Amino acid sequence: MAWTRDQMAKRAAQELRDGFYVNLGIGIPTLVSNYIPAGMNVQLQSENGMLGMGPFPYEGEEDPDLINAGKQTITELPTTSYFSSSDSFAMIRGGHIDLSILGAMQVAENGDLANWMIPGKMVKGMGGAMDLVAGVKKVVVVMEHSAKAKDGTVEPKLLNRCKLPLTGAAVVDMVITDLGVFAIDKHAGSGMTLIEIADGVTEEQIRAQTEADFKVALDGSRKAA
Amino acid sequence: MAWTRDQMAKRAAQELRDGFYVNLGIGIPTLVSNYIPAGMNVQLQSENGMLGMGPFPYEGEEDPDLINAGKQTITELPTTSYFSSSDSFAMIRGGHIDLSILGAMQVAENGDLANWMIPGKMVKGMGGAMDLVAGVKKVVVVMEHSAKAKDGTVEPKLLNRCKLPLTGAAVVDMVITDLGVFAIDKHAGSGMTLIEIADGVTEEQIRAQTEADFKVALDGSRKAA
Amino acid sequence: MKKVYPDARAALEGVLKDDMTIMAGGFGLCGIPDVLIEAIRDSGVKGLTIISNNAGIDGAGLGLLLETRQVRKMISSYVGENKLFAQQYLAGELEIEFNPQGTLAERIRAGGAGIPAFYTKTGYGTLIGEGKETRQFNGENYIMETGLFADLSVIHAWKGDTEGNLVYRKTARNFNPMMATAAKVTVAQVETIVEPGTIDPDHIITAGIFVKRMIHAPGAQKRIEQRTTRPRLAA
Amino acid sequence: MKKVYPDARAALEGVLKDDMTIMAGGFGLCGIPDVLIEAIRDSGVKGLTIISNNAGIDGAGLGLLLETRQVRKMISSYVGENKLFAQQYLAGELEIEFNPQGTLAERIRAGGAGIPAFYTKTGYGTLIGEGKETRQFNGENYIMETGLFADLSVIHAWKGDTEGNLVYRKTARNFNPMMATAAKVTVAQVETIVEPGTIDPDHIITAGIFVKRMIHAPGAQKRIEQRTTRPRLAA
Repeated sequence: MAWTRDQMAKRAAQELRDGFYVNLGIGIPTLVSNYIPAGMNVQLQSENGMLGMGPFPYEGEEDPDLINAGKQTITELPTTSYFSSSDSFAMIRGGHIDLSILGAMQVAENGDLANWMIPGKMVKGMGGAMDLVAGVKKVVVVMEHSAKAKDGTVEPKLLNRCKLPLTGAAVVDMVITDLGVFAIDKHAGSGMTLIEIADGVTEEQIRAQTEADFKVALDGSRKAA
Repeated sequence: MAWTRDQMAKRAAQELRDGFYVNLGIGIPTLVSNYIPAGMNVQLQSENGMLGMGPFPYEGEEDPDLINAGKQTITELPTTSYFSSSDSFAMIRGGHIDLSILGAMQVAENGDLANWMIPGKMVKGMGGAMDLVAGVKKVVVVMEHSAKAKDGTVEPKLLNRCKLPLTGAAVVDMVITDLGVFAIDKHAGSGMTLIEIADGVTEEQIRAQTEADFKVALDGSRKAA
Repeated sequence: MKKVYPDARAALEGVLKDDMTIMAGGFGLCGIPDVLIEAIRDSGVKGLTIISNNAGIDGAGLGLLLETRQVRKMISSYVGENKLFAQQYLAGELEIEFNPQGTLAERIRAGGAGIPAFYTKTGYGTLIGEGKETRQFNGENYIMETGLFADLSVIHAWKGDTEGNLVYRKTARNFNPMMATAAKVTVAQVETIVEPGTIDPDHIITAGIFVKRMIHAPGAQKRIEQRTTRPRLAA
Repeated sequence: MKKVYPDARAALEGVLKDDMTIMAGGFGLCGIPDVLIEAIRDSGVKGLTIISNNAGIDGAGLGLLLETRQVRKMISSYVGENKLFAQQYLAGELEIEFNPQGTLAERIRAGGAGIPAFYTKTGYGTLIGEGKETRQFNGENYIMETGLFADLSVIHAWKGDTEGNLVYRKTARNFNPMMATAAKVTVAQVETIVEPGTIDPDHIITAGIFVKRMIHAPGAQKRIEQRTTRPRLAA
């Protein structure tokens, strides 16, 4: 059985470490905050100028001056600090954020990432995504393993090379899909390795939905990063 | 009669305008703050991270956390703000300070300034001087017109070209000495013009102590800048 | 030197002209200088290049200047929330230059700090890097980005004194402090104006030197773009 | 993640090694991490490259590390107040790299912000520009300067919470905030340590993310370099 969105988020949460400063993208990555282990100190950064992001406010307590990068109302915590956008991205660009978890449209076996534009469609802009993938120490992508085209055929999202314009070149360290987990050695350029398979899913099923070449190492030797 | 140090400072104060943000160097320039016209709002910047510098404290009220760029104890004003050294020099480098008044060892007719090192002598460092002359909108030098060598001969300080290593190339707009005032068109490179002479001093006396070539325009047409 | 003006129209008088470049603070609708934007709309000034992280939404923020077709070009990182924007862009009436958000923030900071250009990894190997100089430092690839400086910045602050010293509130700070430093004239709308000496000088984010004009704008019309809440636990 | 250490020796354990690069905050003797500097002296670590605006004075601040000849090189803007410095320099025992103060501040900020190089007018046409790349932007001349990043930064703050969020007092802020961002490990000595939530998050200057370790240092030994006063007017 493929993983649910929550199971994918839970798996992504295994990449958290005590004391980490983390930036979470919109969508499944946001769910990761529900799976921070009890007793583990993880501070969430919001690139619009906040460290120590709290949960959504109770109804009636929304503050127009307090939003996250998705423009949603949020709350502050005792650990919170605020800063300007230039200070926020100095923090990101300078490599001070330990982990970024974000969604993607396509990932290539060398770690290239595409998640900001589809040629021919209206382009909304990359926001902070290019800065995050270029600056954060470890980049984890969480996404559906493949897309379904209108005619019902499977369109792989893990590719030899991205077909869409890149958000970043050789920036992804790990991809968590509904079918399994892949590690990417973006620095050495030695490609992608399947390191975990969702319960009930077979390697063959994964290969059928994957264009990217990948090695397999399910013994856990590649698990920690 | 040549101007005294206080008369030189008073003349320099004529370059102040209402609403100006000003950085004053050590020595005679510091005296300029005594001649800010009543009712004129001038804020003094101290490059170690303060805008709105107040006078020295009363004895017993010195605060080790409150010093100026000369490391002297000072006080704050109602208008005061504090900031980091990078923010302070962003302010300076970005051209936000209206006027810098500082001392010099040599000034050349093209606006070159030397005031930070004498080869062969122990070098203390340039501090913020290079940043100030490169960044501030208008740079006024206040100095003795010439130096006396040990053998009693007069050594001009207004030169064709500076002999000492430069603090900045083509940076000085005006030089106020004990003998008179010179305007320098540093942008057009059209050289130095004597625009005022101290009472009782003659143009000939000035020429005798000046190596730099200069035009003369005492009609006030070059006075305002 | 009187920095406080009676209203937005007065504070913008003499600084608006067609085809000028204006920076506008805010992230989404948070911390935007809405009162000043309205006054820019009412002035009728045209052909504007606007530097702002977003383009407002339909009927609010910079969306107002799109309705009246006063904008020729946007320099932004994300314009997703604005249908009018999409229409005008697809009709070729509006130009857009996308900048990565952090690159945009740093370009503005550089413009205000007298730094004409700097290098960043952001965007290397992407469309954003095309046509830009690339360079290696310590074996890593970077692209060169240039500083931005505008004719006018309009910003929003929470509290300010009459000297122009400003503080911001929570995430309404965002692009406002850098923009304050990166224009020939900066006009601030401030929710509460106080006498100098009222704000602790250690807390001031924008020093008065950067603020040429200011108006009092109580902030009663602040809007929320995405109202998200959590349920209260039953007692 | 416990950031608060019992004393300076404990806070520096495991991060000191010979020939490392250390940034030290402060301007003159104002806002210097004096307790941490003493602990560096006591550790006996040698061959240090120190990045600091000044070199302390004889017997105080970084002067302590000169006495014990632990410093191989200083990167500073002004070292005027230190006789020992002059002696060791003239004897060829100490290397000095002078940086204009604003260039030094910006190089540190760049190092912390992931910017490997930037352009500045400061120093163009002087000895400081020699051997550096020059370049014109809009007809003006600039030189390229590079970012600085250290193995360790030692800084001084006025108040901090146990999360590492810091605030500074008056001109004791100076180089401390940038240095906090520009080293593999930043250790802060803090005059008052409080619980998270005590400091208004709008007032925090250094976010906790930058501070790996901190100690309580009450600041009783703060020194004044130039005691200047004015007379009280007779009543």
